[in-house]
Amino acid sequence: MFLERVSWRASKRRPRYMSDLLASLAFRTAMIAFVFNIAIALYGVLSRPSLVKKFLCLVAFTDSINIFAVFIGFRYTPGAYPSPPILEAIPTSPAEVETLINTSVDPLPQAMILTAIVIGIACSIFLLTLILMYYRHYGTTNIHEAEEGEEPHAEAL
Amino acid sequence: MQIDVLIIPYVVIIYSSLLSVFMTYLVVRERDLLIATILTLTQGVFYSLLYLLLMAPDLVLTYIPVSVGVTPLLLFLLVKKTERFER
Amino acid sequence: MNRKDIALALSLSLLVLALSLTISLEGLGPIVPRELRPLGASFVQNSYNPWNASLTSLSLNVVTAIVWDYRGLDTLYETLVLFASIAATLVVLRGYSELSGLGIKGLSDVSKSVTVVIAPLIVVYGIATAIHGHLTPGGGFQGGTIAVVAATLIIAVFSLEYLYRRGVSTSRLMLLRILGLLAIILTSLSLASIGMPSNVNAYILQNMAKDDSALSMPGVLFDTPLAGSIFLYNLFEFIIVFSGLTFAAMMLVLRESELESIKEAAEVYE
Amino acid sequence: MVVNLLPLVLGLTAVTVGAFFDVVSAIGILKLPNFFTRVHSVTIGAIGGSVLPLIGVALISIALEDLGPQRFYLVGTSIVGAIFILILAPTGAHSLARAAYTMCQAPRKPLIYDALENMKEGASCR
Repeated sequence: MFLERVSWRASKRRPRYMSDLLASLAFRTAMIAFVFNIAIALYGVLSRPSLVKKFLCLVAFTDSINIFAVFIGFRYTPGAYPSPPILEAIPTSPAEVETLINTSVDPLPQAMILTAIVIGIACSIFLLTLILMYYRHYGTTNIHEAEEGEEPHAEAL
Repeated sequence: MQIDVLIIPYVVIIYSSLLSVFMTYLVVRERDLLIATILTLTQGVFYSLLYLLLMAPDLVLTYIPVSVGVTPLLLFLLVKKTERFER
Repeated sequence: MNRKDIALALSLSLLVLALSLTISLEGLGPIVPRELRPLGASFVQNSYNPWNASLTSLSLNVVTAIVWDYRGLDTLYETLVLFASIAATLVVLRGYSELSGLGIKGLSDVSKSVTVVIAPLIVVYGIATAIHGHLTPGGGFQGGTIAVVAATLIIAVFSLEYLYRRGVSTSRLMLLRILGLLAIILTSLSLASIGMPSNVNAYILQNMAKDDSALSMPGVLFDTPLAGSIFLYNLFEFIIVFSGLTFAAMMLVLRESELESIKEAAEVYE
Repeated sequence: MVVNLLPLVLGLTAVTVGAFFDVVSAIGILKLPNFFTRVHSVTIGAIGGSVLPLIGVALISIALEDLGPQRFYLVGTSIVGAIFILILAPTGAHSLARAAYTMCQAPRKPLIYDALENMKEGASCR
């Protein structure tokens, strides 16, 4: 029943190929899955006491948002699968560039997410060293224990 | 209705997105931080499969070394230097 | 489960509900459209288009063209963020620059001999990905991270001591990073600095010739598109990423007990 | 459609034999008693179950002449991937087993002959 409704909304008539129907189902499943990924990872960041676990969930959160942004740039071409935004051979006429426009996906979100991944790994390395210094200072990575705890180690590195 | 070759990428998109949700749930739930790091790595594998199917080969080439190589390695070192189990 | 957890769960479920509603009603426009958006279409059209010489960058890979030509300033600052984060790592860990006598044996002979075969292949693949970035999928950052995997493999299978004996020390990697960043900045300024004395219009971060400025980077080498400054930027970005991430891995791989002993030795020396 | 029959049959045979190895490896992971024997079974799955099918894919793509010169890229990629897996999978299994042995993380109960017993790294366990 769900399948019927989705396909009817997509094309107003019964689709001829199985792939048309599966495409709309796949796009909706993937979107809902990414939203749930974002929510679960955010729950981990907010609720878990261990700093390393917070870091792991932050990595998952960043990756989910990145893949969601790339997914917005994806494209549905009926009857064929879209191609990456890369010319396969050196074009000899302007018409060959026009054929790429008909089949390729949107390159702009990919370029921006490439930048985001680089900045993400840069921030990850800095956060890792901060967690390491926190452990050397307090002797634990659990934030609740560090709040209750006694004096920090005097001879911390 | 005809079944054609094009259903394969869409089936893989559904499969790997659902499994990535399961992996995120396991990462949040796992108490052993070493195993949680390995689960994050598995989630990275599913995400790189999704990047490949979303037609972003540049991002696949970036994401595989970052999420399967560099970040888990640094996290292993961090877990080894701090504590392994979360309380 | 206390009151805080319940409030957190409720707010997150509300977030999921709001995002799902926005998506299912398609309030953001169609999420997976059938047509290319106009901005993306113009990038695809102009990336390799010698018939429209004032907007092209002569790169077959559209993503690389956007990253290093159309949004080049963005990527320059991204490189600066990576540089700054590694520098901050050095500051926070209070750099132990040169180390000696780290008695790590490494893994078994089988792993060592296989690593000798595999690691150069990984580095070669990384360099090929970097310098082919304008023709095939790839680019400077991709190649750099692939090569970093080889460096971490050598650290794990041999030891840090082996890497030091081969001449890869943290201070040299630091120097390499600074030289790479300097080369990127010089490349971005080069056409403007050529144009200024000869009184020709040229812009900072310019790649190909524009309508009002005749200067351009080398575009074609023996029938192969070179994409001008994109090739150079990819090469220097490879150097920066490789040296920076290897530096971070080398800083984090030191053992805590050895750091303690080094610190004690430094106190005695003082 | 132009098809060379001999490489096609050989390639399909290789893929089928690879699937058989995969099934054997999966049964081994479920049924074998020990960590070290399970590592052995995983390595059987990696070598027989991915190197043989990759060589089979190379042979099949030689056979399909309709693909044009594009098929030689496929052949090269498959064979290079097969060689990499052939080198790396046994090394990974070796490192895993050796680490589990020296760190005393796996029980050594059904062990008949222990070659590492007299070495320094293996002696400290228990």
